[in-house]
Amino acid sequence: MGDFPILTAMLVVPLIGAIACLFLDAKPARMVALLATLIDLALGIVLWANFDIGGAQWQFTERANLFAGFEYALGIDGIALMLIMLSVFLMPICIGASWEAITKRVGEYMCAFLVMETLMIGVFAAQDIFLFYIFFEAGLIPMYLIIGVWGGQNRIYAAYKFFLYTLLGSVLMLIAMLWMVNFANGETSIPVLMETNFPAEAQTWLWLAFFASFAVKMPMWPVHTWLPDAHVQAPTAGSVILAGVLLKLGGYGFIRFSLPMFPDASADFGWLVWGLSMVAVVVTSLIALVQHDMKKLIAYSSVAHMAIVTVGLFAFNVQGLEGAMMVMLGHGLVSGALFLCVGVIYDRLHTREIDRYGGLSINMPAYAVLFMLFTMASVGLPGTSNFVGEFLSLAGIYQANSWVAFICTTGIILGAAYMLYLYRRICFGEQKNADAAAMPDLSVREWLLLGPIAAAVLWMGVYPESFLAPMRSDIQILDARLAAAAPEGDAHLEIGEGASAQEEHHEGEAH
Amino acid sequence: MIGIEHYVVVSSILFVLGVLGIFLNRKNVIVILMAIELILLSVNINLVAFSAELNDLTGQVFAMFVLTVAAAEAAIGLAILVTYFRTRGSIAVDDVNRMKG
Amino acid sequence: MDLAASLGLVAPEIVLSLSGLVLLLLAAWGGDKGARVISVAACVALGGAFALVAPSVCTGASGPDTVAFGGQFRADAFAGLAKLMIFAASGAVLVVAPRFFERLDSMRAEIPVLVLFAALGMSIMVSATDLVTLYIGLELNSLSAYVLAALLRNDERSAEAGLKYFVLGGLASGILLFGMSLTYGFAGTTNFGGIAVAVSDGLSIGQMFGLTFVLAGLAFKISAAPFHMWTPDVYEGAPTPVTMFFASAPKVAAIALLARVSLEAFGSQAGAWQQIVIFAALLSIVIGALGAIGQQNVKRLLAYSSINNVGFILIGLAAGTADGASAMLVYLAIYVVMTVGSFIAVLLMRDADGNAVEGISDLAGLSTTRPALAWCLMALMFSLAGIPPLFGFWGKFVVFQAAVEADLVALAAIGIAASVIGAFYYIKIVKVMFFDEPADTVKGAADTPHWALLAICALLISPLGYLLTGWLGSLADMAAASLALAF
Amino acid sequence: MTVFAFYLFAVLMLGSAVLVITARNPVHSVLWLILAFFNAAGLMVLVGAEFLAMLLVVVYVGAVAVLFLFVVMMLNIDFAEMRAGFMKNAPLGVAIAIILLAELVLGIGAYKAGNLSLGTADGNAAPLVGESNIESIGELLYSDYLFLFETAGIILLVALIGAIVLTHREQRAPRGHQDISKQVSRRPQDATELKQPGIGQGVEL
Amino acid sequence: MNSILIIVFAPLVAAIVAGLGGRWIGHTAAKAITTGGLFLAAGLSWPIFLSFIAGTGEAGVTPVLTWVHSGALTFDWALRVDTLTAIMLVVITSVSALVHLYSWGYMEEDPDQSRFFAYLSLFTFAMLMLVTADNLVQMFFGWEGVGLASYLLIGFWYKKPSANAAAIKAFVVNRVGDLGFMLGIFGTFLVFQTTSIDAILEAAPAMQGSTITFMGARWDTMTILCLLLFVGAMGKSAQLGLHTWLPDAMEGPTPVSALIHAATMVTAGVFMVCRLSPMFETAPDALVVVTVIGAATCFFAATIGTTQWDIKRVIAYSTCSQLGYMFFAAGVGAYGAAMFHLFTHAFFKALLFLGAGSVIHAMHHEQDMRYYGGLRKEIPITFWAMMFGTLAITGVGVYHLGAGFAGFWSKDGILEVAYAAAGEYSTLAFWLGTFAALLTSFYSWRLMFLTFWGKPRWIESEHIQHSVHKTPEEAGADTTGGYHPHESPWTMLVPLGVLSVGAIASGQVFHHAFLESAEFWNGAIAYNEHLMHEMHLVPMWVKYSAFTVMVIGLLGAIYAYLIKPSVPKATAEQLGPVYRFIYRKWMFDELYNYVFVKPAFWLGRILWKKGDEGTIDRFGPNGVAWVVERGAVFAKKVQSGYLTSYALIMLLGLVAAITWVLF
Repeated sequence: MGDFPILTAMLVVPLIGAIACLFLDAKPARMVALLATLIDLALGIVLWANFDIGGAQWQFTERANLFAGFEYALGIDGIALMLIMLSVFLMPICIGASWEAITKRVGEYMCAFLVMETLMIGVFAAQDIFLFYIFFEAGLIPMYLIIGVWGGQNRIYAAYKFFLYTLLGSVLMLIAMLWMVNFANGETSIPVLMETNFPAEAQTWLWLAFFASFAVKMPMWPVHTWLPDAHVQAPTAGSVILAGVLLKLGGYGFIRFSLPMFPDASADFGWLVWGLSMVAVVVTSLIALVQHDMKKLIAYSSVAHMAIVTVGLFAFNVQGLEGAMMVMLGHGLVSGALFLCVGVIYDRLHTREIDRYGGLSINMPAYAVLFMLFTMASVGLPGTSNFVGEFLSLAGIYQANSWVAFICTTGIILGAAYMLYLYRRICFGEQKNADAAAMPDLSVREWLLLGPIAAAVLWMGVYPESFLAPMRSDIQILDARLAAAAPEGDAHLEIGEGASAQEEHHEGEAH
Repeated sequence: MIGIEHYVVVSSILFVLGVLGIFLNRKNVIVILMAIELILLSVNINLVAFSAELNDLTGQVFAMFVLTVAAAEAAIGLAILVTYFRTRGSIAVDDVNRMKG
Repeated sequence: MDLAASLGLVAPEIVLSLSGLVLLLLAAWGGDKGARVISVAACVALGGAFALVAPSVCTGASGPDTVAFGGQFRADAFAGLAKLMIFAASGAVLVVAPRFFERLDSMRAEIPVLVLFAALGMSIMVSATDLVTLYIGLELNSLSAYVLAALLRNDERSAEAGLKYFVLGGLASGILLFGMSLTYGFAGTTNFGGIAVAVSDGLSIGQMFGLTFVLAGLAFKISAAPFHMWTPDVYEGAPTPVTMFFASAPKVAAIALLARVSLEAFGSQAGAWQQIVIFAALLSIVIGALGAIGQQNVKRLLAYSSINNVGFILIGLAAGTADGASAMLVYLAIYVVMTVGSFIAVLLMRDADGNAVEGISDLAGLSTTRPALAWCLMALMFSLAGIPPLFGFWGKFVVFQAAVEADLVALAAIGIAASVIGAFYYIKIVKVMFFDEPADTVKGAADTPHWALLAICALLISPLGYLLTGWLGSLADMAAASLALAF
Repeated sequence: MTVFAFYLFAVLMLGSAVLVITARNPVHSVLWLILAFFNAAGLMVLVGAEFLAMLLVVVYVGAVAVLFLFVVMMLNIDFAEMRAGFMKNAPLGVAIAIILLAELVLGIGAYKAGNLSLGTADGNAAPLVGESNIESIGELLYSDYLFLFETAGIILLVALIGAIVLTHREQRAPRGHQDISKQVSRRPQDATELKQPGIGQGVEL
Repeated sequence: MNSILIIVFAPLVAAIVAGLGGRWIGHTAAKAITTGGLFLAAGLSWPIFLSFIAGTGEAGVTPVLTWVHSGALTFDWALRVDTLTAIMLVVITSVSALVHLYSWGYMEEDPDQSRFFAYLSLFTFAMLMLVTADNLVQMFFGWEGVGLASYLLIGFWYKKPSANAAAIKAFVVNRVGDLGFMLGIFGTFLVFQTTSIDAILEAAPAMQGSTITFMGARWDTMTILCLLLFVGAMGKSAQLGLHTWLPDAMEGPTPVSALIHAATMVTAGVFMVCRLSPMFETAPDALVVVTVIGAATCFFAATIGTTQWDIKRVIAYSTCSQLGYMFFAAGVGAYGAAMFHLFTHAFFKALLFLGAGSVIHAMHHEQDMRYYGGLRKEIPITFWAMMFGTLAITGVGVYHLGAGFAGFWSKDGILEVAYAAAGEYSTLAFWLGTFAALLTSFYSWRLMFLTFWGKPRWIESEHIQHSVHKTPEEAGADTTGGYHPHESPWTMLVPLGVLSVGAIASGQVFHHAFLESAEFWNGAIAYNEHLMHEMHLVPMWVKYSAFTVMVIGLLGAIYAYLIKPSVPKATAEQLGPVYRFIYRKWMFDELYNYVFVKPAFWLGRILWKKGDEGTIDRFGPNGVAWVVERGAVFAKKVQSGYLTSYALIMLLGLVAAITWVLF
């Protein structure tokens, strides 16, 4: 790779595109945006191809002393790599999804999305804690605009809620970061802070401050209520990027900050995370069951899925951590795809009311097939991306606590119930509405959007090794860091004294 | 001999009277301006008393500056008042509330 | 300390006074027709003063060499940095003022002169190391400000603004003076250094009273709650360039002054004033945020915004450290840029006839009708709200950093949480501009100087501003270091 | 004797101050103000600040108070029309003022009655031995306080400019009395009145 | 080239081609590809099976692809072949191939045929993945995969609301079982640190007697693991409690019922228990549960079977009941017997279903037996196929002759072994099983008599009315309504024939290998030689018990449905509530509806409206917004515009500050 600053390039390309889009008309703006995201995707592939699996923990590091108080420091490990890939993969799809749906103020729209891409990559690539914060927080602005300008009926409420909720969550984190840096004598490098041992009593507060931010971002019950509103009101691509990547910022935060930096506090608060996650799985799944609005349903399902991520993360073992990462990647793809599926029919009929559809399998068979695939992926069918993650996460948490594992695993039942119920109401049954029955099947553009995701979903389900391998060593390092704090599992396996005797007994009988 | 504390008490009372003059008044802005003058007077008494007590002239110099400024302030205050009266036609304190909220 | 050296140290002030006097003569001679020329000349004078101050800032001037007039005045880097901001902001005001007043047919040749004198007053304020100097500077500035506020003689709101400002200002300076008189009496001196010595082993009751009154008086000047009540009304009523002036330069001056009083004179007794400052800070943040929410007038909203921002600045002061002072300066610098930018944007809000409009609802749909203005204003709003990557975030960042380093974690946490309330009304402006249907009231204007200034401000608060952090930080650090801290 | 003089001046001053703020007629207020100043000057004389006392009389009584009087007369307000009485939360105000006073008096004045621990002056500005008060002040003013003294001049200048800018009216070309801000700020609810008469009642004009 | 790869992946390829390319290549090509793929797979499977029969087969694992490596938790895609797998391979591929062929005829008029065939092949692939799994997770993959295929096929006629509901029900109820399965896998991994079946089975004995905490309670390790896994088996195999989806699954096209809901998928649970038999052997308590559940299901489903009118539902409950036999066979330790019954059942039950399909086909999609009658002569081939199936399922055979239909061998074996096991629960199972055999005989013959004997009652059927455009009144005395049932095409009849052969002969041919040959099993299951030996020593009455009850059931059916047709109605009325209870399937659907489904929706609505919106949002963001708004109003009010109040507030601040510093 030489010394080419590829991460910076990945940040700059969309940024240039964004600025260009501001001054362009609709058509060229679309082209520019697509081009910029595709270039970034290409760069991402180059990045992945050149990532040395099993090599140094931090690769492609860049450092520039541009600022006071913090550094422009970039670098990725396998975890970040995967999330960056997710971002660059979804971005061209988002642009494509907006190709025809967005007709007003296209330049600004594309600008917002490209800025969003820069910020997302920045979050994952930042190696300086404050640089991270800046990228992390800055994402609010474009998303606020995306929801507010191009959103639905109640977009203003949703935009406010999204903005203020997440802002309130994350400001406390800043204070905690300041404290940490002060404690570490001005050290702002994330890799260094990850190895810093903060005093136990301070960890509690720091952890809570970070938790406030990431829990909202995640979102965890009960601070999830911004999500359904934001999703429902956002334009399709906005929902895709929100569900696909933005929610992952919370999980990434946990894995990058909360766990390695405050292992003891994480262990102490494990019960809290577990409890909230259990509630989330059951409650939001039940809520999803009774939704009338497609996007709201999928939004609630996201909350439930992200709860699986949190239990995985706080299982304190390799399976849980890798599972959580896989759920994040898988959910990023699948929920994104589901929102695209909603978008496809929304573009045709301009309603998200489930009851307005029905029997789409008849007039939109190809759509129905893809929608079915993503539905199944969403319920975690083996062979799809989500299964690997959910399975590992739950296997991980089972080792920590069987109650939590049991409650969270009920999510597979409830998940199946609400997703299939949704699918049934949209694609199955008679064609109740003439206008819905008249909708044409997927266009080539829509195929191009959904096809790659479908392929990725299956790839991730069948051969997840591609995705697990780059993260493996990083997860191991994290696991080692957590090892001392990891709570003892509730299994308490005791080898019975009768085991050997039984053995002999058997042998005796055989002879 | 009258101790310094007497002066301080007197000036404190005067100060409080000045303050009271500002917000007990709803008749007339001019009275408020006069109340401000009372406050400045109380400060001056303080300064001069301290100056004498400390055997240090800074207080008196300071008082002189205060006096100067007070004069300037009165001039500007009255000018503003006149302007206000011209536009509003009233100098009743309660009328000065076009802007609020 | 000979007189010549002292005069050398006050060279910027002398430049300002002399040019003020000369320009006054010119004004008297040329009448209002020469107002524009005088404005330009005043700008030049400010530029000259700026140039005279700049070296002391860059070299971090400190120590006895900076003391003039037997300890009444100090031209150190701290004062220097504040002066640079003051002069720059005043200059910006002079750039935008003529066009505004000309449109109302109220341009007076005296306006630039008054601004110059006000700047002089502020310049003296920030250099004051003696209560008398402090008072003189403050009053020079205040009196000019009263006049400027009431400048639109035919405008009822302007007159009311002037009146309110004057009355409450008079009360505040009375409180301040009373405090100074007590301080003088119980410390035996008006000199900051002397006071620091006198209070070094604890505050007597009298000194405590003095300190409290002084703080209260200064709190008025920086419009910290609960001494902020004048701010919204005056900001709304005063002519917009004047409001812009009020919101920028005097704030810098008063805050620098407050910092100097607190840290130099009473630095050793930080415990005595820290609580008050913290209380005022938090109250300002909350009141500023709450008050802004229901506003319909942009200027009024910005007034509350300034109250809100002062709260954050005070957090830096509450830290009571050199880092805190440095953070305040950084915040101030950024704040001045944001404020000036915002007001220029407000000045650019004109309807089809060229008349100024100030209603927030008039901004509706600005992003489609006047995208450039809308985007600049959006950047400014997000910056004021402290959302990264806009530069406004940096100000909050350093302030909170200082607070955390001073172990005021709870204060920082509460403050930053309250900042979210503030974000609410900033994003409301964005909402109106971007989400609402165009009201098509604002036509904007093609004033090159305005746009140039706005562009500069926008550029500075854009993420590019972060490139300045190192430079700004080191300047502020030097400035803070030059304070004769009493601990 | 000094005690008597002190109390006389003090009581008279405070009494007239009370009357300043309570008098119904502003002209009376001004006159009471003048009386207060005279008494204050008396208090200053008692502590040996003759120059200041004189200045007070000259500046205040001679200039400021007359200016007040002038303005009161000029504005020609029909004082009979002025509303009397206090603001609605006057009791609260008075209570707070009393608390403030109590704190001040108790805290400073009477905390250590007769034995206030004042600071000690550094002696830089001590009165010159053998010189009169005015000479000592003058000495100080033109040396140490030169800069501030000059600046005080500028303050007066600003007051001058301000007064002129604000009150001086040039004869301009007739533009009428268009008050743009008034026009702009005029709201429909100020200009129109919405009446909702009951059925069959009609509108009362 | 390993033939197992072709066996497993040929259906997948066929499914993909037919499913995604169906629209381009046309129905015929799609059908040909899938059917061809399946016949290829079947053709390759039999040699493997026969090689195991011959004792030349060798167990082995064919690795395919890395799957997941996460710390100690590793599992790969791999295909394992041993005796057990071989049996399943032939069952699956054969029945599937025949069902494919059958569907050419059955689905002839359906516009979505290629999709149907794709689903069938997809199902076959998933089932094959299940049985060839060498680790629990791949088994789970197949497990869920067949669930998906089942869901898709049940809901194949997606316009029918009932089909959709049934499909969802099948998937969701199965997921309940899968919850147990997943937890079982997790637990197994926790205990053994592996998911490899071989490794688990090897390590299981050493874990015997150990204890573990699960959900707060202390358990015997192996018991809890086996129970959890068994919950999975219960779901898939429709055992008591989790059986409700199976009857509803009959909404799918009949070939689906034959393939999935009779021959293959539903037996996956039995397969799993057998596959993990060494593990279950270490958990006697779990085996008791298996026995009891199996026996209970066996009995309970049989009772329901006697009351249903829908021909497919009768067979469905029959399936459920037969699965119960298999489970209690496994529960008493006779895994060979369980597998044998699985094997034979696959043939005769597929035969019955396909036969029923043929009847339905002939009767213009009428499924209610009350509107059949007298079809014996109209569709003779179908009749004979059904007859063989019935003979097989009722277990017709004579011990001393050493001859009998398939069901005779396997069912008798199970009953004998249950008796031989001589535990209290196995004895209970024996009696329940015997009684269920009586019921089996009764409902099977009832089906036959109602369908093929008696007078035609066709005109009552709406389907027939629709077909002949007549109402019963119009038809008058002619109860046929002028309708002429027609025999099915050869594509449907050939599978019937082939399966008839299986129903007749499979027991006879293979009973030795399955029941008496440890060599045949070759360690693929926990073969309990002792028990198998005991089985031959049971008293003669036991050996004849099945036959006896079969005859009783037959006689009962003859009496009630041929001789005196008024008896059933009278009996039903006499039994009253008991009858209704059984007729309504022991009220399970109602119970679940009231206990789970309705509360779920109710709770969801409450949690949404009252919880999320009414509490979290109301007191959270909206509450804060409200407070802030109040604050804003207050701040506005304070900012009254009056100078005096401003001054007052300043003074207040001052006094507050002074008070603060003073005290």
